[in-house]
Amino acid sequence: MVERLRNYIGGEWVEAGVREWSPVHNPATCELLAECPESSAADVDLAVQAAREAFGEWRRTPVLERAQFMHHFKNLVEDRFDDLSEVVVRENGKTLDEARGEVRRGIESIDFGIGVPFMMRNDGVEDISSGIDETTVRQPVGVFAAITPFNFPFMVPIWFLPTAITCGNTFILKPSPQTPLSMQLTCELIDELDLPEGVVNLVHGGVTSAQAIMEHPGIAGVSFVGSSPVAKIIYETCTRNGKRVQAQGGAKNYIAVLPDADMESSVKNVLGAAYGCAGQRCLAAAVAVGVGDAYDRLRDELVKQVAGLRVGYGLDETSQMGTVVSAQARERIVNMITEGEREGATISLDGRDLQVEGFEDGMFVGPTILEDVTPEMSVAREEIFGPVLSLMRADSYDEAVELINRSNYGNAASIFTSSGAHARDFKYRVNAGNIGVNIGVAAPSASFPFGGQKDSFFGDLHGQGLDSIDFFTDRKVVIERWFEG
Amino acid sequence: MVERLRNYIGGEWVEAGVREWSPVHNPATCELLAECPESSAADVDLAVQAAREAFGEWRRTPVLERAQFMHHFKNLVEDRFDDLSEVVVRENGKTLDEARGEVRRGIESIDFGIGVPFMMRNDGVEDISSGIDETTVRQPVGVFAAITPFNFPFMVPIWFLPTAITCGNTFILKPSPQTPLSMQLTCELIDELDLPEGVVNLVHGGVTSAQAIMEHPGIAGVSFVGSSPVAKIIYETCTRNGKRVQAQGGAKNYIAVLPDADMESSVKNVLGAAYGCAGQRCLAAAVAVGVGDAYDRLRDELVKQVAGLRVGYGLDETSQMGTVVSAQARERIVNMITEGEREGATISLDGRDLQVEGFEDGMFVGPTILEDVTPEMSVAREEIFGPVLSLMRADSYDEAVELINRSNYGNAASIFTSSGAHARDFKYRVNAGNIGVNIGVAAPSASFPFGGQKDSFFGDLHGQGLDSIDFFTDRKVVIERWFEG
Amino acid sequence: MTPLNTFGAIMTQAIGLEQGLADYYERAGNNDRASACARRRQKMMRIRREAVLEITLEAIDGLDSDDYALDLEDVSENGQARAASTAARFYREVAPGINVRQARRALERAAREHAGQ
Amino acid sequence: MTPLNTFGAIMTQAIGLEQGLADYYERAGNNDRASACARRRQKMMRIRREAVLEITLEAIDGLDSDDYALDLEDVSENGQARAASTAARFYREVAPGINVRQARRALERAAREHAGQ
Repeated sequence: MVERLRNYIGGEWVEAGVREWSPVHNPATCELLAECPESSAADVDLAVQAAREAFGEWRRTPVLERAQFMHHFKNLVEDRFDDLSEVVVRENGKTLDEARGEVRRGIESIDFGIGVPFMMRNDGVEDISSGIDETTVRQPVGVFAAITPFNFPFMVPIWFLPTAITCGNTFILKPSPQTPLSMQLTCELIDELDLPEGVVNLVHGGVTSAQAIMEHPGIAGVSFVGSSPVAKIIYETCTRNGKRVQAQGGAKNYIAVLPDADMESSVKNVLGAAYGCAGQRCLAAAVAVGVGDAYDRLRDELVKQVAGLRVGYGLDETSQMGTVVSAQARERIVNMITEGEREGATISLDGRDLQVEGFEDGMFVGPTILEDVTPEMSVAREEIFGPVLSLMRADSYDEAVELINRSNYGNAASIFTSSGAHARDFKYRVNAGNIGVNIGVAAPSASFPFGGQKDSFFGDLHGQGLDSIDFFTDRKVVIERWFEG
Repeated sequence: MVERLRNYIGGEWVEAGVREWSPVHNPATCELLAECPESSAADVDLAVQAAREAFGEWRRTPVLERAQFMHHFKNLVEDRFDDLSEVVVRENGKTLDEARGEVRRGIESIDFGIGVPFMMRNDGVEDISSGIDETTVRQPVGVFAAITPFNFPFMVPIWFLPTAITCGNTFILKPSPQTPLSMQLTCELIDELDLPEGVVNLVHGGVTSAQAIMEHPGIAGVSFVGSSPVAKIIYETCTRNGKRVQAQGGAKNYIAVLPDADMESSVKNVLGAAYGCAGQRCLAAAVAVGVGDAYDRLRDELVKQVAGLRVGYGLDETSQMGTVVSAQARERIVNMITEGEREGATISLDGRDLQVEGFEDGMFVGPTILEDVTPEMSVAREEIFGPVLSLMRADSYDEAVELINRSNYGNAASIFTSSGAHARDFKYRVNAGNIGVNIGVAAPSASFPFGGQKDSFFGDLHGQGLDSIDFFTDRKVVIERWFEG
Repeated sequence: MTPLNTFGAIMTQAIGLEQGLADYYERAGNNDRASACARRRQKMMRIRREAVLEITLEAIDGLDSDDYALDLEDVSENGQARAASTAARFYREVAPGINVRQARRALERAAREHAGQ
Repeated sequence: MTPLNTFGAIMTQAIGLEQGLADYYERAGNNDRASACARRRQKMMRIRREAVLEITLEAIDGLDSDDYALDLEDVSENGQARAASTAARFYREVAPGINVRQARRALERAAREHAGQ
């Protein structure tokens, strides 16, 4: 019988008290990998109790000692790097290189956690008034939870966990029920750390568990990454329940390619940005805007390069692109391509019917290029979250910027150019939280905040970087005077 | 034949081109451990050439990648923790716990080096003027050198090395010729890191090598820890030669014990501060000032607790205090005690003639207490750097502060009290770079600057903490505008 | 008479104790306890390395290793109970002398674990 | 025909190559080279882990593993020279396709090391 996942609560692996289970499939081989419980409010409550209980002692554990746990954690993850990468491939469908890149980026976030003692700092002023000193003291807040998506099953949870707990909080993680195995293995490693019980807890589930997290009064804050509609619900529900919240939503990322761009290098990079992780990332390039005569050269070079992309099972290292996550995802993507065609776009590369030998039932969608896309088409407006790149024309640089700024989303935008003037103007004017200059995936390193504007982000403090130190701590102000005895 | 140490230059172990060698002894057993070369200006020049050559490529190595080397370094040091601790005991004479504590503190500095990517940050302002952006860019400076003392043969070099190189500089280390073995072993570990050759170089020697470092035009900056007269020379010579320099000197650290202090706990801690590392540290407590009726209680409790201290060979874990570093050091300390007696101090505990069974020739000086010391006595003014605590009386708290501030040194000062008002006033008024409140050894963690005032420090930027990021980087200001094409 | 008068002396004693008990329980055929002791030994080694803070080293007094001698010959149920009880007492009595929270907590936990076995 | 069209494919090929050569040189009685290959294998494994940056993954084309087949039967001097030369050529030709500096430098260095042997 296939493994039924258990929750990790208070340092123990416990069965969820539920009868609902969802299957976890390998999207390339369709193998059933495990069954994931839909944890109930009662299960979430158990985790919250464990986390609250752990908080008192954990908060008193010196920050340098807390950081040492992250060192050990990093070492364990390095030791199991290949296993973790493989699990990511198996449950998510991306390629091994992409999975390795994901685990590596996760480790960067552990590194950031190790650095918390240098960033979680008080400050103060002596003699702010006569004989009176004023200080801010940074303190952990309590129990935090993260609700994370399927597209980076290792990396996204690890954006939050190390910083949250090294700041002195305790933590509950609810990974996507589509891809729970990376965190299952990760929590097995965490179990080896000898952390005080209850500092890290894993609760499996989907909507029911997420709802319980949002409403539980014992949780101080929630980090979320997912689609924009859900991000908005999370934001509203959590704030209504008195929580801190940072909710990263979806995206429709534009890339502007100017006539003065180095076309061959640019396209090589755009291609990675559009089709990496089969387009299933919130920083994926969705629309490439060719400015003036750049359009034709961009299209020609794109079609040439993309046609050579090798799609296959992620564990085969010659695969340059893997599957999408599920049958539903594939159907949605295929339908959106068809809808784009209906609305007038030209399909110059069509991935809808791609078959991969040996994996005929796999959830593959081939790299797709839609041409002559216009701003009102659904493929220009809505997030596809698949390996589909739409090409748009702009007569001028200014028109390209206007196209980009018209989007409801504001996660990332990139410009490919050799002009310093245009690059500066782009950074200045474009309404997106992450800007790439000759870089197609403007992914912030762990020590930078993960930007996001408009419907791509709900909240005040972004994930990662110093924002996350602020999110996971509160600053208490102390005003202090002593009477001479 | 005993080992003759070699220099580590450009990734190779090379013989110094010299005929002068100094013996390295185990100060407890008097065993000859090695012979240390007095490297010449030519040897130093080789190291500088290697470091300069390495700089170009190392500087271009991304900072996150540089930090990864520190991760590996940390892991190697953890693996060899016990060996390193033993080497420290063998060459320095301190106890195993003290040596372990030293290695641990060194590791904290490696941790800080790992955090460099989060601290070596640019900043900037957009539109500082119309269409003009201004940025500071932090860049490494070039080749740095450290000249380090015998009392913490592992920790002090590691205060500087990880941050210096993770900031992108290359490095030359000249440890004390009395205790070169800890760094010998450490550089063997560094050799395993697969760092580009020449990033870290080790040059053994004493005055000649130090002089060559100070005068070499290829070295951009020097970190020094040692006695105040030498620190002053280093500071003046290096600055005359156009270098950055941070020179930490000696100390005469006072501890004020107030009548409202918790006497038993205070004395337990004072005792560690005075006799830990046999008093051979620049944060050692040298003078304890008893205020009012605290004096008698302090003396009684001190004599009681100190008498129970077990002095012995550092590798015997029941030893609570080890040797001083050398015969000369012992002679100097014994003479200073005798001089104190001659000047009118009472010796209430006399360590001059201590013999340790089985180690009759060892460089032991027992814990010594001098009573009724007055400010003009040499034992109140001069650094003894041995296990000697002088007791002084003060009629009032204010008088205690005046006594402390009269000192030429300003490394550390501590107060033992339960009064918030006195603690605040002490922090505010006392002229010392590290202040302890109910803590006898006010040793800053790696992420805090190692303070020092008056003759205890020469330079602008202290070692450790953000000061060290400033010391090991330069900030270039970029003012930027682009003309529209 | 070997005084347990330093942090290192206590931790080294703990490491030796767990090593001795691991061998002992293995001989007694009690693999669960043997491996628990082996794990604790690793942990104590880690703590000896990590929890030693030069600034908080203070002398410890009143403890001696002779007070915690184990009889590792008698593998009977009773013998095992006595060994566990001595180990628990060792940890209980040395813990208060340690002024580093992480280490003290680990020692207290070891006391509970031995007592609970 | 196995294309070396990804970072991972190239690094995995390098790891396999060093493993094969380590065994080969050991059979040839050339322990220095064998251990150099073993060390490089470790290094290539580390680089496959550490130098993979999700944001800079770009497809690589024009390389195929068949072009770097080694004859690991012939342990003669000549055979060893041919093996070293093929290994050097492999590293020389794959290095430019890698856009992560650390990895490219390691591959270039491996090319020099094999060529220099």
